[in-house]
Amino acid sequence: MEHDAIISFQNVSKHFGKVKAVDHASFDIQRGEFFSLLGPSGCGKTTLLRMVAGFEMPSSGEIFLDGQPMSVSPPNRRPVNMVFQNYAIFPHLDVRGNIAFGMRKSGLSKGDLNKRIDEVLELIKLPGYGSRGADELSGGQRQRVALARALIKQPKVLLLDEPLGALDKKLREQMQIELRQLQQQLGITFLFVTHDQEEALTLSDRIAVMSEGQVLEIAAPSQLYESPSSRFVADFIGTMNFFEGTVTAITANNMTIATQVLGEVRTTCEESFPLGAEVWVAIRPEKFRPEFTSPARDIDSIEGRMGPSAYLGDRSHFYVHIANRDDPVLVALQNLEGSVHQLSRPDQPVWLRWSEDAVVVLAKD
Amino acid sequence: MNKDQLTEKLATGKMSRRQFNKALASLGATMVMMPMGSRMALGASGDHPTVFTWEGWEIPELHGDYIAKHGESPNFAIFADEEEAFAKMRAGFKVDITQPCTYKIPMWYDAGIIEPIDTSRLSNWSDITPSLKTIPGTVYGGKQYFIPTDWGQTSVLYRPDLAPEYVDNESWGILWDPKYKGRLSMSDSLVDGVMVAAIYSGAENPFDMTDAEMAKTRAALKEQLPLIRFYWDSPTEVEQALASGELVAGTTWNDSYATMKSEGHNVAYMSPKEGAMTWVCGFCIMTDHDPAKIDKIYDYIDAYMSVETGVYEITEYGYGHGNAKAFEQVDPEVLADLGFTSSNPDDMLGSGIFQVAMTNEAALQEMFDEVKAGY
Amino acid sequence: MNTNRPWWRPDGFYIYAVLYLIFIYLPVLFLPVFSFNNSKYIAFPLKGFTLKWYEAMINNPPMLNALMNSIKIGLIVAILSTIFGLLAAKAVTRYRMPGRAPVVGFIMIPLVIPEIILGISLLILLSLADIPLSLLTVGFAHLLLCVPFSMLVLVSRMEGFDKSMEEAGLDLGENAWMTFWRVTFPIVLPGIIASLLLTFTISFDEFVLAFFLSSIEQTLPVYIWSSLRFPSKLPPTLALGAAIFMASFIVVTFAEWIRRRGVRLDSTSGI
Amino acid sequence: MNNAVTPSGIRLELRKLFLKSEPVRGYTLLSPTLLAMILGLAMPLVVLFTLSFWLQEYLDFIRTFSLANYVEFFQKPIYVKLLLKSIRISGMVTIATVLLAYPMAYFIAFRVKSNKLIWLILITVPFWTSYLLRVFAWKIMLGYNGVINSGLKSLGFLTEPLAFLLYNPTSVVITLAHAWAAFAILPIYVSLEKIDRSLLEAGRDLGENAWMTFLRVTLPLSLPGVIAASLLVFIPTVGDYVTPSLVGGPRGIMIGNIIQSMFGQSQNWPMGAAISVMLMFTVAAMIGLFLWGTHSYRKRVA
Repeated sequence: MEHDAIISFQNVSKHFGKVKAVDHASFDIQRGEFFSLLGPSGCGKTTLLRMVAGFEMPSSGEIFLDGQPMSVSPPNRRPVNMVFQNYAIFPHLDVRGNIAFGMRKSGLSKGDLNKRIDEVLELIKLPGYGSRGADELSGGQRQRVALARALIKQPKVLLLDEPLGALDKKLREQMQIELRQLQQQLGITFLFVTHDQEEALTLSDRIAVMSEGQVLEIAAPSQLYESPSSRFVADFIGTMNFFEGTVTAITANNMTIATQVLGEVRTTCEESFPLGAEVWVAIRPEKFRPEFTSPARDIDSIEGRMGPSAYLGDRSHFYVHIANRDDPVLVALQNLEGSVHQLSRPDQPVWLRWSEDAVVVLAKD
Repeated sequence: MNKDQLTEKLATGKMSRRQFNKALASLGATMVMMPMGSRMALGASGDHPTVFTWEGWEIPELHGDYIAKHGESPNFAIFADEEEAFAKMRAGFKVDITQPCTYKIPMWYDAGIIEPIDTSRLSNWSDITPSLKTIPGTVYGGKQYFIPTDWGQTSVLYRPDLAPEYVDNESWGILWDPKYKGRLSMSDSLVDGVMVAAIYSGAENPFDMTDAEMAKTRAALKEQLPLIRFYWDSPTEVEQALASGELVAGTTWNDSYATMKSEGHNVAYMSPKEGAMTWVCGFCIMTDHDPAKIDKIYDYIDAYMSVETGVYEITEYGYGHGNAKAFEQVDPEVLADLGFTSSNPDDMLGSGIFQVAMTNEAALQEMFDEVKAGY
Repeated sequence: MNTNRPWWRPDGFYIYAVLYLIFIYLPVLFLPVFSFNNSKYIAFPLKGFTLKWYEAMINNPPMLNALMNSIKIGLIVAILSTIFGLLAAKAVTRYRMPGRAPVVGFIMIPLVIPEIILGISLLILLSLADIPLSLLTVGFAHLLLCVPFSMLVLVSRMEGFDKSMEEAGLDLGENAWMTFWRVTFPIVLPGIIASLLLTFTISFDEFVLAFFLSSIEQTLPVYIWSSLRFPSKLPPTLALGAAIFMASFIVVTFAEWIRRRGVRLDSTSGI
Repeated sequence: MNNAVTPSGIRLELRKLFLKSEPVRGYTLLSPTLLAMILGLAMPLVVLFTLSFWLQEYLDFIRTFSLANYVEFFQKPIYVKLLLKSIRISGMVTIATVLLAYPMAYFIAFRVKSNKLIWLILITVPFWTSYLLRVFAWKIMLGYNGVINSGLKSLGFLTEPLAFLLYNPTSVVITLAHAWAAFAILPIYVSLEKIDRSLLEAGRDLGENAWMTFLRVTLPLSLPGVIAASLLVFIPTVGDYVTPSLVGGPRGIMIGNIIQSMFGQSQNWPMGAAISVMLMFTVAAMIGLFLWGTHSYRKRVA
């Protein structure tokens, strides 16, 4: 256990009958972190969160919260609070009643409590909404009330279970910013569950990617994106073009991989692969630079033909057909100068170039 | 906190949970205590015997001597009919005294739930009408198992205005008269219902029928079924329907006649040419009575046998009483109004068909149920 | 939905509701009518006004005693069976439990078992255990009968009421009991009230079990059933029924009056 | 090091177990109910089943295993016929009661705004008068010189009272549908009440008319209540014997009357028990079928 870990999972597993919802999870979350659990639905991220909250108990292993083992603590005795996916606003109480719910034993006088509630209402930008009933609130407002209700308890960790899932895109983006600001302002550890990789990248200090009950990788967003450690992670975070290859040469700083599609690919070598290892060569769509004239050197580039394209506003996606490969390669380009039309002529020959450090090499298993 | 405050606080929502819990707890405590409180208020204490009887036969006027001697009434448990009472006792309900009718005594004797009664301990025994003391099935090995105290008749109560042709031709047959289809009723029981059909169909001894007589009775019941408006469970039903004109005729006990007459309804009570039925009810002492209460048990039965009780029962309920002297105390005119044709109970008793135990009640009931189900 | 429709232009539902009320009230309203009728027999034409049945009712301690017994048993049974039903409903709707279906089926058995058998077998059981019959034994039998009713009503309420509400209560620092009291209870309150009303009604009107399991203390249905033997006892009983009816009506009206004077008590709780 | 054997250690372990295991928590909650039920029900069930395999001879039981009662049940047409008749009548009662109750429950749930409790009590108050008195009240309504007949007569529609109003299966259905009204309204109301109003509005927003919203949103969501109501009405009425004997007329007997007479007049408890067992199984099977049917309906709609 690291010194400043607020939450420490130690060999935590959870079985529902024969299904392993969480399989031997061991990792720490640091104090003050915005930490996300990311994965497709059913990967065990919500179960992990609910175990922190105390709604589920680990089948084996132990969760430490601020150094204390949690296996004998019911949910109400844990210094954490949760924002539920559907907000779970109490229908029989108004906004003020909802926010005050957890403060029964706070020892605050009525006046002080009201002042606190007003402050929190201010914080979530709903001043004057105190006497609204639960059924008089919009989705975004409910979300804020759920947040306020948890935050007023000043938890050591705030748990958020896909809190933005039910909001429309615009509101979601706004709430993302607010959430991030709130977290920095209050300095509370946030443990955030989402299946939306973009959301996780935007918000988090660190992300744990989960699949089928296992934690695959824990890293900062940029590292996760730029140099994922497995094909699953690379595929799940953003989009990725994969090419099969074999390691043919290794020097101190460089590795050469022979691929059928891209030819010889050189890359800076971070991880060590043995000579002759079967690997995946992965390149992000935006790392390709399309050129319409044949480059001087044929290394780090490949010739193809323009396929269909998609205009996405800020950027465009192009599908480029390459010899020896059934699926087209995806190339993303910022629409900097509106030069899209020139590129999007079908069947036009195109050369895709990449730099050495854009290449990610992943083990093939 | 008094009640008004409670409501006020509840209504305005000003009551705290703690207060509410406290109020709830005290309410709960009060309610748990309430059954005990009311029992004490009733005054029935543990050293009195428990009498298992019909509703209406437990009133203080019917056991005045007991109250005079012991200051209060014994305990009463009430049944609506003897079958349910028997089932309840078979399942383990323990009482000291019961008040069944004669036709049940043999079965209860066979079941071993009643014990012989020492008549020498009953001061009023000598006043009991002699013919009631020897009803078949109530005496075993020379020992009295049954003290007869109440009797009456089962016959047809009818509306002479609606069925004038029966006024001088009183017969059970009115219950089979197709003219009155849908306006007739019979008791939903064996002894006051099926036995009527047995008498009507000419069974020699309705209470002990041969197979052929059973078949004839069944045929009579089937014939009657479409004519019947309903089989009654309580005299109230049949009297209501006779009063409203819904029924023209139905079997009843003689007290129904007295009640309806006194209410000014135009009804007549038959003395059918085939013979009316006479029922006799009275007391049994149960084998699992509390031995410590035996004196009071005899005191109670003796009190019920008294002349005073008899007069009250005759004049107020219109039933006969076992104590012959009681009849002497009642004005013959009053007796006539009540439907007693003679002031000598033996005269009336002699003219009727005594209800005694039916052989094979189970088969009779099965037959009755089948007829009602349409077979 | 059209909430602001004036009362003089009722819509279909309103008309239906009124007709339905007439359907359930009309027969019952004849009880008061005949309780003032000067005749032992309940039949038209009416014979004139009298209060003697009410007098007879008041001077009939066994009947009033039976009434009190029935009210007591009814209240206790309603509260207990609702508590039991609530616990059971929460257990079966909230927890993954092996053997859930057979357990629920078992609790529902009193609904299917004929009352006379339940009565007789319970009596056999009690006499084996040497427990004397009393109002308590009647209450116990009524409890058995009422719990399934209560549970059915409450399960249908608990199903679909979001489990995360209760989790939120726990999460915000309340223990299980306080969470129940502050979250579950207000949300299922309509179900609780329905259950209380139903179980009280069942117990108050139950005859067969009460007959077999009562001793010297009777409940009202047993009293009424056995007193049908005497037609003269029907009108006072009718007066009692009418009095109960009118008293409940007055209590309800009074309660509503109190409520209207008070502040909006529970505008959002659904009741 | 192993502190699991000390008292506090044991407490800790128990507590861990309690928190960890949902079955443990569930059964803890269930335990009071289950305990009462086992105390009060296990014995009756054992009695019932044992009795049904015995035979009666006058006042004694023949305590050897026998299937004779069950054979008799199927051999004599009366039992099966009455069972079917009881199911038919209480099926009609259930349908009538639930159909009549639904709009009323809907009205209280969605149209009544501020005094729902009053409405609920208003609906139960008539049923706090004794059942027997209500039956008499129906006799006043339907009887020979009853309200309907007198009314029609005084209006000149009739010269002779209508006799068919009372003492037949229809009057049994009417009386029972009245008697069990509250038992249908309350559960339906309860399940309608919990429906999120925004769902209904969502239905409307999607361009559905009121009727389609009802069929596709409200009805499926209130189905648990409808199911509860149907069971609450159907099950107790199948075995009822008081109402049929009071308003059903001479042919009004149902299976409950036979059971009753087996335990009373006929003094044949074993046969009564066997009939009861058959009744219980039939009802249980019908409930199973019903629940299965509604379950698949719910699945199809959901």
